[in-house]
This record gives sequence, C-alpha cells and structure tokens, in this order.
Amino acid sequence: MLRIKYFGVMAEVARCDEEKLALKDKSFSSLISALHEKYAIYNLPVQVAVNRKIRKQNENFNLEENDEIAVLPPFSGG
Amino acid sequence: MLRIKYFGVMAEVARCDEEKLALKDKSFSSLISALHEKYAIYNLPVQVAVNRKIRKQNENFNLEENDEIAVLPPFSGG
Amino acid sequence: MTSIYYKKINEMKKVFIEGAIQPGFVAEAIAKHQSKKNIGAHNIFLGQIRADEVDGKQMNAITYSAYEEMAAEKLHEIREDAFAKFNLTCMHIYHSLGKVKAGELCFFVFVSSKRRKQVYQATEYLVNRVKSEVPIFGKEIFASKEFQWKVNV
Amino acid sequence: MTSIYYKKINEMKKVFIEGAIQPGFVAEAIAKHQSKKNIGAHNIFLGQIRADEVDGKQMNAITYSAYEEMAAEKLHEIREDAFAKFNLTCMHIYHSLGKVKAGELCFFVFVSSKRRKQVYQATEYLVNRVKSEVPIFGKEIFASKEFQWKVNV
Repeated sequence: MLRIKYFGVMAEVARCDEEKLALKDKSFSSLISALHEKYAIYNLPVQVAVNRKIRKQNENFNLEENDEIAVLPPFSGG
Repeated sequence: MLRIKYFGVMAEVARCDEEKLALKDKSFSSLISALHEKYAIYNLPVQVAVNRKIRKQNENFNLEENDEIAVLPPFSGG
Repeated sequence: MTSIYYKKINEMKKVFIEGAIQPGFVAEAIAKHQSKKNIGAHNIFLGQIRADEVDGKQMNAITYSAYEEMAAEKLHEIREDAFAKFNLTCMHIYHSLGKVKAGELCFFVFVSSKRRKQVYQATEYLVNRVKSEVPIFGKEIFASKEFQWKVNV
Repeated sequence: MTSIYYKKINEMKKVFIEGAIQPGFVAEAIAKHQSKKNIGAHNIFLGQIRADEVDGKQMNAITYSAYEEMAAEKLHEIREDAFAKFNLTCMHIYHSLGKVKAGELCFFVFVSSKRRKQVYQATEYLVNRVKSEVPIFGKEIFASKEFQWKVNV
C-alpha cells in the first residue's frame, strides 16, 4: 500500500486529500497506471511528485513503502 | 536687479539662499559672467535654471525682471 | 539531519500566512530592516486579488491551498539560487493560505540590497519562480458561489 | 492657469515629507489601494540611508533640501512620461526633506498595475529619473559632525 496525497482540483477529482492505493508491484509505472485507471490522469494536466520532487510520468524506478507521493495540478500561486 | 536662488552646496558657496544681482544688461550670458566673477561657477559642477528649466551656460537669450533664476549643484536625491 | 529538518520547518512558518497579508504586516517587515545599516535599497512586490469578470460573473475571492512540505523545499532552492545570482542582503517571501478577498493582498516578496541596481530584477525573478514552481493552488470564488481553479498565465 | 497652479501645489504637498518616511506611512499607502479592485500587482521601491564609512568616518544621517517648485514640475513630467510608457493604474513618489538618520527611509516609489509584467521596470524607471533629474540635494552628516555633499553614482 502506498499513501497518495491530492491537491487543488485533483483533491476534488479524487474526493479526498489522501488515500492508500494497492499496486501490483512497487514500480512508479504501476503507480501511474493505477492513478490513470482510477482518475484518468493522462487526460488531466497533473504532475506526480515523489518525495517532493516532480517525476516524469514515463520514468521508471521503484517506490518504497513510505515514499511521499503527491498528485499536483498546475501551480497557481501569486 | 535679478533675484537668484542658491541650493545645496551652492548656498554655502554664496552664503545665502537667495540674493539680488545687478547686471550690465539683461542677457543670460551677462548673468553667467556675473555669477562666475562672484563665485567662480565655471569651476563648480553647477547648472543654472531659468523659470525651472535648466539652460546651457553658453545659450544666449534675454532675461526678464521677474524670471526665477536658480543655481543648482548636482542632484542627489534618493 | 535534524538541523536541516528544523530549518525547513522554520521556513515553512515564515512563508505561509493564514488569510490576507495585511498592510501592517508589510510595515513591520520594513521596520525590522531599519537596524541593518548596510541596506540602501528595498524592493517589494505585492500581489493583490482582482475582482475580474469571467463570462459575466464577478470574482470575489481566491482560496489558496499548498503542498506545504514541497513548497518549503522549493522555496529554499529558489532562495539559494537568488542569493547566488543577485547581490542581496535579505530576501523574504510570504504567501496567503485560505481565503483572500478581492482588493486584499495574497503574495509579498521583499528583497534588500546595499545598492539599488539589482533589486528590481531580483524581485521579478523571485515572483516568477514562486508562481511557476511552488505548489500553491488557487480556487477563484465568484459572487454566485460558483468557482473555478486559477491558472497562472 | 489657476487649476494648473493648484495641481502643482497639490503635487508638491504629496511628494515631500518632513523627515524620515515611516513604515506605517507605506502601510497606509498600500491600504488606500485595496478598494481598487482592478489592481493585481504593486511594486514598491524604498531608499534607506546607509551608515557608510568614508575615510574612516561613519555617516550618521543625510539632510535633504530641494528646489521644490522645479521638483514639482519635473515630477509632473516624469509621471506623465511613465504613464505613457507603462501600463499603470497608479503611481506615487515620496521623498524626505530635512534630516533622515541611517537605517531610516528617505525615498518611496509605488506603482500599481492590473498585471505584474511592467511594474518592476516602471519602478526602476521612476527611481532613476527622480535621482538624476529632480533637484534634491543631500548633505551627508558624519558622527564627527563633519559633512560632505552627497553625489549620486
């Protein structure tokens, strides 16, 4: 299980600020697929951050149990 | 007689903020000569304003009795 | 590691302000710099909420939220970059969280330097990087209670 | 002619402030703009007196004087030029007269616009023109009571 945080409009899409997702394996690509299956994120202008760094959605690497994962819509501060 | 205002370091050179000077005629060049004779203004980094506009020291034109004349050192606001 | 962690927590505290940034807060920030007698020039940017009209509906307020932990890290990076790039004495960045009404201030960037030359450019650099790189999210609220998510242009 | 005369007198009143510019005065100027709901960005420049050391002597204060009538005319011209050059909503310029101590503020330029793009450049333009074209004269006072006339670099 991985904990995922949602911000801005993405928290409205997910109807929560945070949830746990079960993945078939701990790869970043599995996470992206699971998020797309559940929320169609390929069609949304969102970015995924792992441990507070934006990662490209086609990157591949392994996640760890307590990685901090966040799905972020476009930034609009100021 | 023309009234001359002095500002900044020029008021210290002239030892007054304002004085009246008698000129041989009412030309700007006579004014500049009189100021140089009295205060050696050719050696000072000063500008002369007539009616609130800076005039070049080699300009020639006639002054009028109630023209507002001012001798100004370099500006140093801010 | 502990000291870095506390440093980040401290920076988070300094950046985000609940609700609008008050003019008096700006005055206090200015006053705090009057003991620094090597400063000759300050430049301040303030972002104010406009009551824009969108499709005939009037905007009333923006509600801001942020991914605060990531924002703190990003702001730390932006600050380090700005100190390396410009000759600055001090630099402060504040942003509102929660509701800020039209006419109120939501964003305050404050740079100070010995001389004035670079302060304008430094402020512009900070404002642009905060707007494009810091995970802050604005929800525009209309008089009708409808809303839309803000997009920076 | 009368209305132009009064306009100039009013501008003179607005520009020069006796002694240091207080942070609270800056806050009031900001607060006055909160009813203008078409403003999205403010930029503020503040000039602060540095306690520079010159030949081992420490500067304590600057005493400012001005040719106020000419300053009012020049500032009017600078303002008109800036409004023509940049897309601004408001513009305010304040400068101290009399004694301003090290650490205190002597110069306050404040521009506001719908969007942020031009505000930094507009502020820089105003600051530079005021410094080079407005007849204001600063006398730097040292701790020893000696003085020298300030020269802008």
